[in-house]
Amino acid sequence: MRVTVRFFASHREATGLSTYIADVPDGSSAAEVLGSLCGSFPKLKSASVRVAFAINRNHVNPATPLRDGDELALLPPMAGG
Amino acid sequence: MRVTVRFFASHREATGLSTYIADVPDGSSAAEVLGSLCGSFPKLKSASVRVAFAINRNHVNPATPLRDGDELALLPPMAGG
Amino acid sequence: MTKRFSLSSQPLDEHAITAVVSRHDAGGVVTFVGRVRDNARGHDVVALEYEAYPEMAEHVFEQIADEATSRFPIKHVAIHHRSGRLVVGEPSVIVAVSAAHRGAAFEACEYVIDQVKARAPIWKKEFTPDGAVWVDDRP
Amino acid sequence: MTKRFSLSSQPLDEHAITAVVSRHDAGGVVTFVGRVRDNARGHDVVALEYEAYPEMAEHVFEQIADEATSRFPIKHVAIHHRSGRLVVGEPSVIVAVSAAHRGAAFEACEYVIDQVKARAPIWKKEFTPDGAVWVDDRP
Repeated sequence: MRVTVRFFASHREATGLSTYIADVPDGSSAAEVLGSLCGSFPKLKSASVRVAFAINRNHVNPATPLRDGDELALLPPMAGG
Repeated sequence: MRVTVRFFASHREATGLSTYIADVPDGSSAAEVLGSLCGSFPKLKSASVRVAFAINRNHVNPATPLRDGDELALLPPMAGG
Repeated sequence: MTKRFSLSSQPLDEHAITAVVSRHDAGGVVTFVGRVRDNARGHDVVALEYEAYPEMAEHVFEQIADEATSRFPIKHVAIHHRSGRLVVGEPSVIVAVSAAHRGAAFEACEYVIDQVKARAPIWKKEFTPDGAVWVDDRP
Repeated sequence: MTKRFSLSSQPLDEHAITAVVSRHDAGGVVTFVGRVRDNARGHDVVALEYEAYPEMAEHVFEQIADEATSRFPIKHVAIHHRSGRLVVGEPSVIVAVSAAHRGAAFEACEYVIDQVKARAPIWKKEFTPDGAVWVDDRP
Protein backbone atom coordinates (compact mmCIF):
# COMPACT_ATOMS: atom_id res chain seq x y z
CA MET A 1 0.00 0.00 0.00
CA ARG A 2 0.98 3.63 -0.38
CA VAL A 3 0.91 6.27 2.35
CA THR A 4 1.82 9.94 2.26
CA VAL A 5 4.39 10.84 4.90
CA ARG A 6 4.79 14.41 6.19
CA PHE A 7 8.06 15.63 7.71
CA PHE A 8 8.39 18.76 9.86
CA ALA A 9 11.09 20.85 11.52
CA SER A 10 14.15 18.71 12.40
CA HIS A 11 12.75 15.76 10.40
CA ARG A 12 12.23 17.93 7.35
CA GLU A 13 15.82 19.12 7.61
CA ALA A 14 17.11 15.56 8.21
CA THR A 15 15.35 14.17 5.13
CA GLY A 16 15.41 17.28 2.97
CA LEU A 17 11.72 16.62 2.24
CA SER A 18 8.34 17.88 3.42
CA THR A 19 6.33 15.11 1.82
CA TYR A 20 7.21 11.57 0.77
CA ILE A 21 5.18 8.77 -0.78
CA ALA A 22 6.09 5.49 0.92
CA ASP A 23 5.37 1.99 -0.40
CA VAL A 24 4.93 -0.22 2.65
CA PRO A 25 3.45 -3.67 3.38
CA ASP A 26 -0.32 -3.72 3.88
CA GLY A 27 -1.30 -3.16 7.53
CA SER A 28 2.04 -1.63 8.56
CA SER A 29 1.86 0.32 11.81
CA ALA A 30 3.04 3.92 12.19
CA ALA A 31 6.15 2.68 14.01
CA GLU A 32 6.88 0.14 11.27
CA VAL A 33 6.66 2.81 8.58
CA LEU A 34 9.11 4.94 10.58
CA GLY A 35 11.49 1.95 10.75
CA SER A 36 11.36 1.58 6.98
CA LEU A 37 11.89 5.36 6.50
CA CYS A 38 15.01 5.27 8.69
CA GLY A 39 16.42 2.79 6.16
CA SER A 40 15.82 5.23 3.31
CA PHE A 41 16.87 8.33 5.30
CA PRO A 42 19.71 7.43 7.71
CA LYS A 43 19.77 10.89 9.33
CA LEU A 44 16.15 10.40 10.37
CA LYS A 45 17.16 7.71 12.86
CA SER A 46 18.85 10.03 15.38
CA ALA A 47 16.37 12.85 14.67
CA SER A 48 13.39 10.65 15.54
CA VAL A 49 14.37 9.28 18.95
CA ARG A 50 11.43 11.18 20.42
CA VAL A 51 8.65 11.21 17.89
CA ALA A 52 4.86 11.22 17.97
CA PHE A 53 2.54 10.15 15.17
CA ALA A 54 -0.60 11.48 13.54
CA ILE A 55 -2.71 9.68 10.96
CA ASN A 56 -5.04 11.82 8.88
CA ARG A 57 -4.49 14.75 11.32
CA ASN A 58 -5.29 12.87 14.51
CA HIS A 59 -2.78 11.88 17.16
CA VAL A 60 -2.37 8.08 17.27
CA ASN A 61 -0.18 5.66 19.18
CA PRO A 62 2.78 4.05 17.36
CA ALA A 63 1.09 0.64 17.01
CA THR A 64 -1.82 2.00 15.00
CA PRO A 65 -2.06 0.28 11.57
CA LEU A 66 -2.27 2.39 8.43
CA ARG A 67 -4.55 1.96 5.45
CA ASP A 68 -3.82 2.61 1.81
CA GLY A 69 -3.95 6.35 1.07
CA ASP A 70 -3.53 7.48 4.66
CA GLU A 71 -1.49 10.55 5.55
CA LEU A 72 1.08 9.75 8.23
CA ALA A 73 2.76 12.69 9.98
CA LEU A 74 5.93 12.28 12.03
CA LEU A 75 5.84 14.83 14.83
CA PRO A 76 9.11 15.86 16.50
CA PRO A 77 8.78 17.25 20.06
CA MET A 78 6.16 19.98 19.78
CA ALA A 79 6.94 23.49 21.02
CA GLY A 80 4.00 25.75 20.31
CA GLY A 81 3.16 28.75 22.44
CA MET B 1 -11.93 68.23 66.59
CA ARG B 2 -13.17 68.39 63.01
CA VAL B 3 -13.09 65.59 60.49
CA THR B 4 -14.24 65.47 56.89
CA VAL B 5 -16.69 62.62 56.24
CA ARG B 6 -17.23 61.18 52.76
CA PHE B 7 -20.45 59.42 51.80
CA PHE B 8 -20.83 57.14 48.77
CA ALA B 9 -23.53 55.22 46.93
CA SER B 10 -26.41 54.23 49.29
CA HIS B 11 -24.95 56.42 52.07
CA ARG B 12 -24.79 59.42 49.76
CA GLU B 13 -28.42 58.87 48.83
CA ALA B 14 -29.44 58.34 52.49
CA THR B 15 -27.79 61.57 53.63
CA GLY B 16 -28.19 63.60 50.48
CA LEU B 17 -24.52 64.60 50.86
CA SER B 18 -21.16 63.59 49.40
CA THR B 19 -19.08 65.40 51.99
CA TYR B 20 -19.83 66.55 55.55
CA ILE B 21 -17.71 68.33 58.15
CA ALA B 22 -18.30 66.70 61.54
CA ASP B 23 -17.44 68.18 64.95
CA VAL B 24 -16.66 65.23 67.22
CA PRO B 25 -14.91 64.74 70.58
CA ASP B 26 -11.10 64.47 70.38
CA GLY B 27 -9.93 60.90 69.89
CA SER B 28 -13.28 59.58 68.62
CA SER B 29 -13.03 56.29 66.77
CA ALA B 30 -14.42 55.70 63.27
CA ALA B 31 -17.31 53.72 64.79
CA GLU B 32 -18.06 56.52 67.28
CA VAL B 33 -18.20 59.10 64.50
CA LEU B 34 -20.64 56.87 62.62
CA GLY B 35 -22.79 56.66 65.77
CA SER B 36 -22.90 60.44 65.98
CA LEU B 37 -23.70 60.74 62.25
CA CYS B 38 -26.65 58.38 62.63
CA GLY B 39 -28.07 60.91 65.10
CA SER B 40 -27.80 63.70 62.51
CA PHE B 41 -28.92 61.51 59.56
CA PRO B 42 -31.55 58.99 60.74
CA LYS B 43 -31.70 57.24 57.32
CA LEU B 44 -28.00 56.44 57.61
CA LYS B 45 -28.67 53.98 60.45
CA SER B 46 -30.35 51.30 58.35
CA ALA B 47 -28.10 52.04 55.35
CA SER B 48 -24.95 51.43 57.37
CA VAL B 49 -25.60 48.02 58.92
CA ARG B 50 -22.68 46.68 56.87
CA VAL B 51 -20.09 49.38 56.59
CA ALA B 52 -16.31 49.55 56.33
CA PHE B 53 -14.12 52.54 57.15
CA ALA B 54 -11.19 54.31 55.56
CA ILE B 55 -9.14 57.08 57.13
CA ASN B 56 -7.11 59.21 54.75
CA ARG B 57 -7.66 56.65 51.95
CA ASN B 58 -6.54 53.58 53.89
CA HIS B 59 -8.81 50.82 55.11
CA VAL B 60 -8.96 50.83 58.95
CA ASN B 61 -10.86 48.87 61.56
CA PRO B 62 -13.83 50.55 63.30
CA ALA B 63 -11.95 51.14 66.57
CA THR B 64 -9.25 53.29 64.94
CA PRO B 65 -9.14 56.78 66.54
CA LEU B 66 -9.27 59.85 64.31
CA ARG B 67 -7.17 62.98 64.49
CA ASP B 68 -8.19 66.56 63.77
CA GLY B 69 -8.34 67.16 60.00
CA ASP B 70 -8.60 63.48 59.03
CA GLU B 71 -10.78 62.35 56.14
CA LEU B 72 -13.11 59.54 57.22
CA ALA B 73 -14.84 57.58 54.44
CA LEU B 74 -17.84 55.36 55.15
CA LEU B 75 -17.74 52.47 52.68
CA PRO B 76 -20.95 50.57 51.93
CA PRO B 77 -20.46 46.99 50.66
CA MET B 78 -18.05 47.33 47.74
CA ALA B 79 -18.96 45.93 44.35
CA GLY B 80 -16.21 46.74 41.87
CA GLY B 81 -15.43 44.56 38.89
CA MET C 1 1.70 56.67 28.01
CA THR C 2 -1.12 54.73 29.64
CA LYS C 3 -1.05 54.66 33.46
CA ARG C 4 -0.68 51.39 35.32
CA PHE C 5 -3.53 52.16 37.73
CA SER C 6 -6.57 54.13 36.73
CA LEU C 7 -10.16 54.80 37.60
CA SER C 8 -11.68 56.62 34.67
CA SER C 9 -14.96 57.71 33.16
CA GLN C 10 -13.49 57.07 29.68
CA PRO C 11 -13.92 53.77 27.77
CA LEU C 12 -11.20 51.25 28.61
CA ASP C 13 -8.58 50.55 25.92
CA GLU C 14 -7.65 46.89 26.31
CA HIS C 15 -4.77 47.08 23.87
CA ALA C 16 -3.13 50.04 25.60
CA ILE C 17 -3.50 48.42 29.03
CA THR C 18 -1.93 45.16 27.88
CA ALA C 19 0.90 47.14 26.29
CA VAL C 20 1.68 48.80 29.64
CA VAL C 21 2.69 45.45 31.16
CA SER C 22 4.38 44.00 28.08
CA ARG C 23 8.13 44.15 28.11
CA HIS C 24 10.71 42.26 26.10
CA ASP C 25 11.65 40.23 29.17
CA ALA C 26 8.01 39.24 29.86
CA GLY C 27 7.03 36.06 28.02
CA GLY C 28 3.36 35.90 28.94
CA VAL C 29 0.54 38.32 29.64
CA VAL C 30 -2.72 37.23 31.27
CA THR C 31 -5.58 39.69 30.99
CA PHE C 32 -8.99 39.69 32.64
CA VAL C 33 -11.73 41.83 31.10
CA GLY C 34 -15.00 42.17 33.00
CA ARG C 35 -17.99 43.28 30.98
CA VAL C 36 -21.49 44.38 31.93
CA ARG C 37 -23.72 41.32 31.73
CA ASP C 38 -27.29 41.47 30.50
CA ASN C 39 -28.47 39.56 33.58
CA ALA C 40 -27.63 39.10 37.24
CA ARG C 41 -29.13 36.96 39.99
CA GLY C 42 -31.99 35.95 37.71
CA HIS C 43 -33.15 39.34 36.44
CA ASP C 44 -32.42 41.41 33.34
CA VAL C 45 -29.86 44.21 33.52
CA VAL C 46 -30.12 47.22 31.22
CA ALA C 47 -27.18 49.30 32.45
CA LEU C 48 -24.84 49.79 35.39
CA GLU C 49 -23.60 52.90 37.10
CA TYR C 50 -20.27 52.75 38.89
CA GLU C 51 -19.50 55.22 41.66
CA ALA C 52 -16.06 55.35 43.26
CA TYR C 53 -13.88 57.09 45.78
CA PRO C 54 -11.36 57.83 43.05
CA GLU C 55 -8.37 59.07 45.10
CA MET C 56 -8.55 55.97 47.28
CA ALA C 57 -9.34 53.54 44.46
CA GLU C 58 -6.08 54.14 42.58
CA HIS C 59 -4.17 53.89 45.86
CA VAL C 60 -5.82 50.52 46.62
CA PHE C 61 -5.06 49.29 43.07
CA GLU C 62 -1.40 50.08 43.67
CA GLN C 63 -1.40 48.28 47.05
CA ILE C 64 -3.00 45.20 45.49
CA ALA C 65 -0.45 45.21 42.65
CA ASP C 66 2.42 45.49 45.16
CA GLU C 67 1.03 42.53 47.09
CA ALA C 68 0.69 40.46 43.92
CA THR C 69 4.25 41.30 42.88
CA SER C 70 5.63 40.15 46.23
CA ARG C 71 3.51 36.95 46.34
CA PHE C 72 4.04 35.74 42.77
CA PRO C 73 7.07 35.79 40.42
CA ILE C 74 5.55 38.31 38.02
CA LYS C 75 6.86 41.40 36.26
CA HIS C 76 4.17 44.07 35.92
CA VAL C 77 0.52 44.66 36.84
CA ALA C 78 -2.00 47.12 35.41
CA ILE C 79 -5.50 47.73 36.81
CA HIS C 80 -8.04 49.96 35.07
CA HIS C 81 -11.63 50.42 36.21
CA ARG C 82 -14.50 52.44 34.79
CA SER C 83 -16.72 54.86 36.60
CA GLY C 84 -20.02 56.30 35.42
CA ARG C 85 -22.82 54.72 33.44
CA LEU C 86 -22.09 51.63 31.32
CA VAL C 87 -24.35 49.72 28.97
CA VAL C 88 -24.48 45.96 28.50
CA GLY C 89 -21.31 44.60 26.90
CA GLU C 90 -19.02 47.49 27.88
CA PRO C 91 -15.81 46.60 29.75
CA SER C 92 -15.95 47.71 33.39
CA VAL C 93 -12.56 46.45 34.55
CA ILE C 94 -9.32 45.24 32.98
CA VAL C 95 -6.46 43.59 34.87
CA ALA C 96 -3.25 42.70 33.01
CA VAL C 97 -0.30 40.80 34.48
CA SER C 98 2.97 39.94 32.78
CA ALA C 99 5.45 37.27 33.83
CA ALA C 100 8.29 35.22 32.43
CA HIS C 101 6.27 32.06 33.07
CA ARG C 102 2.57 31.77 32.55
CA GLY C 103 1.51 29.91 35.71
CA ALA C 104 2.40 32.85 37.94
CA ALA C 105 0.64 35.28 35.60
CA PHE C 106 -2.62 33.29 35.81
CA GLU C 107 -2.47 33.03 39.60
CA ALA C 108 -1.59 36.69 40.10
CA CYS C 109 -4.25 37.97 37.69
CA GLU C 110 -6.95 36.02 39.53
CA TYR C 111 -5.63 37.25 42.89
CA VAL C 112 -5.73 40.85 41.71
CA ILE C 113 -9.29 40.80 40.35
CA ASP C 114 -10.52 39.01 43.50
CA GLN C 115 -8.91 41.69 45.67
CA VAL C 116 -10.23 44.54 43.51
CA LYS C 117 -13.75 43.22 43.97
CA ALA C 118 -13.28 42.81 47.73
CA ARG C 119 -11.36 45.96 48.65
CA ALA C 120 -11.53 48.69 46.03
CA PRO C 121 -13.90 51.53 47.06
CA ILE C 122 -16.21 51.15 44.08
CA TRP C 123 -19.97 50.71 44.07
CA LYS C 124 -22.36 49.58 41.40
CA LYS C 125 -25.98 50.50 40.79
CA GLU C 126 -27.87 48.04 38.69
CA PHE C 127 -30.62 49.31 36.39
CA THR C 128 -33.28 46.68 35.66
CA PRO C 129 -36.66 46.97 33.96
CA ASP C 130 -38.13 47.23 37.51
CA GLY C 131 -35.87 49.96 38.90
CA ALA C 132 -32.41 50.55 40.26
CA VAL C 133 -30.55 49.03 43.21
CA TRP C 134 -27.09 49.27 44.75
CA VAL C 135 -25.47 45.86 44.42
CA ASP C 136 -24.22 44.04 47.50
CA ASP C 137 -22.20 41.08 46.24
CA ARG C 138 -20.83 39.98 49.58
CA PRO C 139 -22.10 36.64 50.89
CA MET D 1 -15.41 38.08 11.17
CA THR D 2 -12.35 36.69 12.95
CA LYS D 3 -12.16 32.89 13.13
CA ARG D 4 -12.20 31.11 16.49
CA PHE D 5 -9.26 28.86 15.59
CA SER D 6 -6.43 29.97 13.41
CA LEU D 7 -2.83 29.31 12.52
CA SER D 8 -1.63 32.26 10.51
CA SER D 9 1.47 33.95 9.16
CA GLN D 10 -0.19 37.33 9.77
CA PRO D 11 0.34 39.39 12.97
CA LEU D 12 -2.16 38.46 15.69
CA ASP D 13 -4.88 41.01 16.49
CA GLU D 14 -5.55 40.71 20.21
CA HIS D 15 -8.59 42.96 20.15
CA ALA D 16 -10.29 41.02 17.35
CA ILE D 17 -9.61 37.68 19.05
CA THR D 18 -11.03 38.85 22.37
CA ALA D 19 -14.07 40.18 20.53
CA VAL D 20 -14.74 36.73 19.02
CA VAL D 21 -15.45 35.27 22.47
CA SER D 22 -17.24 38.29 23.94
CA ARG D 23 -20.98 38.02 24.04
CA HIS D 24 -23.54 39.93 26.04
CA ASP D 25 -24.12 36.91 28.24
CA ALA D 26 -20.40 36.46 28.99
CA GLY D 27 -19.37 38.47 32.04
CA GLY D 28 -15.65 37.80 31.97
CA VAL D 29 -12.95 37.19 29.38
CA VAL D 30 -9.54 35.81 30.32
CA THR D 31 -6.84 36.17 27.68
CA PHE D 32 -3.35 34.73 27.51
CA VAL D 33 -0.86 36.37 25.15
CA GLY D 34 2.50 34.67 24.65
CA ARG D 35 5.27 36.85 23.26
CA VAL D 36 8.73 36.07 21.97
CA ARG D 37 11.15 36.53 24.88
CA ASP D 38 14.62 37.99 24.46
CA ASN D 39 16.13 35.07 26.38
CA ALA D 40 15.55 31.36 27.02
CA ARG D 41 17.39 28.80 29.13
CA GLY D 42 20.16 31.28 29.88
CA HIS D 43 20.99 32.51 26.39
CA ASP D 44 19.90 35.47 24.27
CA VAL D 45 17.19 35.03 21.65
CA VAL D 46 17.10 37.22 18.54
CA ALA D 47 14.12 35.73 16.72
CA LEU D 48 11.95 32.63 16.48
CA GLU D 49 10.64 30.73 13.52
CA TYR D 50 7.44 28.74 13.93
CA GLU D 51 6.69 25.84 11.62
CA ALA D 52 3.38 24.02 11.77
CA TYR D 53 1.26 21.29 10.28
CA PRO D 54 -1.48 23.83 9.60
CA GLU D 55 -4.39 21.55 8.62
CA MET D 56 -3.88 19.51 11.78
CA ALA D 57 -3.12 22.47 14.07
CA GLU D 58 -6.51 24.11 13.61
CA HIS D 59 -8.18 20.72 14.08
CA VAL D 60 -6.27 20.20 17.38
CA PHE D 61 -7.19 23.72 18.53
CA GLU D 62 -10.84 22.87 18.01
CA GLN D 63 -10.50 19.57 19.91
CA ILE D 64 -8.82 21.34 22.84
CA ALA D 65 -11.54 24.00 22.91
CA ASP D 66 -14.25 21.32 22.89
CA GLU D 67 -12.56 19.59 25.81
CA ALA D 68 -12.30 22.86 27.75
CA THR D 69 -15.96 23.62 27.12
CA SER D 70 -17.04 20.25 28.48
CA ARG D 71 -14.72 20.38 31.52
CA PHE D 72 -15.40 23.96 32.65
CA PRO D 73 -18.57 26.12 32.72
CA ILE D 74 -17.38 28.51 30.03
CA LYS D 75 -19.00 30.06 26.96
CA HIS D 76 -16.51 30.49 24.12
CA VAL D 77 -12.86 29.76 23.32
CA ALA D 78 -10.59 31.26 20.65
CA ILE D 79 -7.07 30.05 19.85
CA HIS D 80 -4.80 31.87 17.40
CA HIS D 81 -1.17 30.94 16.75
CA ARG D 82 1.45 32.47 14.51
CA SER D 83 3.63 30.72 11.98
CA GLY D 84 6.75 32.06 10.29
CA ARG D 85 9.50 34.25 11.63
CA LEU D 86 8.84 36.44 14.69
CA VAL D 87 11.05 39.02 16.36
CA VAL D 88 11.40 39.62 20.09
CA GLY D 89 8.23 41.07 21.61
CA GLU D 90 5.82 39.83 18.93
CA PRO D 91 2.79 37.80 20.08
CA SER D 92 3.11 34.14 19.07
CA VAL D 93 -0.11 32.80 20.59
CA ILE D 94 -3.36 34.21 21.96
CA VAL D 95 -5.98 32.21 23.86
CA ALA D 96 -9.23 33.91 24.89
CA VAL D 97 -11.95 32.31 27.03
CA SER D 98 -15.27 33.83 28.05
CA ALA D 99 -17.49 32.73 30.91
CA ALA D 100 -20.28 34.03 33.10
CA HIS D 101 -18.01 33.63 36.13
CA ARG D 102 -14.33 34.40 36.15
CA GLY D 103 -12.95 31.38 38.06
CA ALA D 104 -13.89 29.00 35.26
CA ALA D 105 -12.45 31.34 32.63
CA PHE D 106 -9.07 31.43 34.40
CA GLU D 107 -8.95 27.64 34.80
CA ALA D 108 -10.03 26.95 31.24
CA CYS D 109 -7.62 29.47 29.70
CA GLU D 110 -4.69 27.89 31.53
CA TYR D 111 -5.87 24.40 30.50
CA VAL D 112 -6.07 25.45 26.86
CA ILE D 113 -2.61 27.03 26.64
CA ASP D 114 -1.06 24.04 28.45
CA GLN D 115 -2.69 21.66 25.94
CA VAL D 116 -1.72 23.79 22.94
CA LYS D 117 1.90 23.62 24.03
CA ALA D 118 1.72 19.86 24.60
CA ARG D 119 -0.34 18.71 21.63
CA ALA D 120 -0.51 21.22 18.80
CA PRO D 121 1.70 20.25 15.84
CA ILE D 122 3.85 23.38 15.99
CA TRP D 123 7.65 23.64 16.15
CA LYS D 124 9.90 26.50 17.06
CA LYS D 125 13.41 27.28 15.87
CA GLU D 126 15.32 29.60 18.13
CA PHE D 127 17.82 32.03 16.61
CA THR D 128 20.57 33.02 19.03
CA PRO D 129 23.83 34.90 18.46
CA ASP D 130 25.49 31.44 18.23
CA GLY D 131 23.18 29.80 15.69
CA ALA D 132 19.75 28.22 15.37
CA VAL D 133 18.23 25.21 17.10
CA TRP D 134 14.84 23.45 17.13
CA VAL D 135 13.43 23.82 20.64
CA ASP D 136 12.52 20.73 22.63
CA ASP D 137 10.64 21.96 25.70
CA ARG D 138 9.57 18.58 26.98
CA PRO D 139 11.13 17.46 30.26
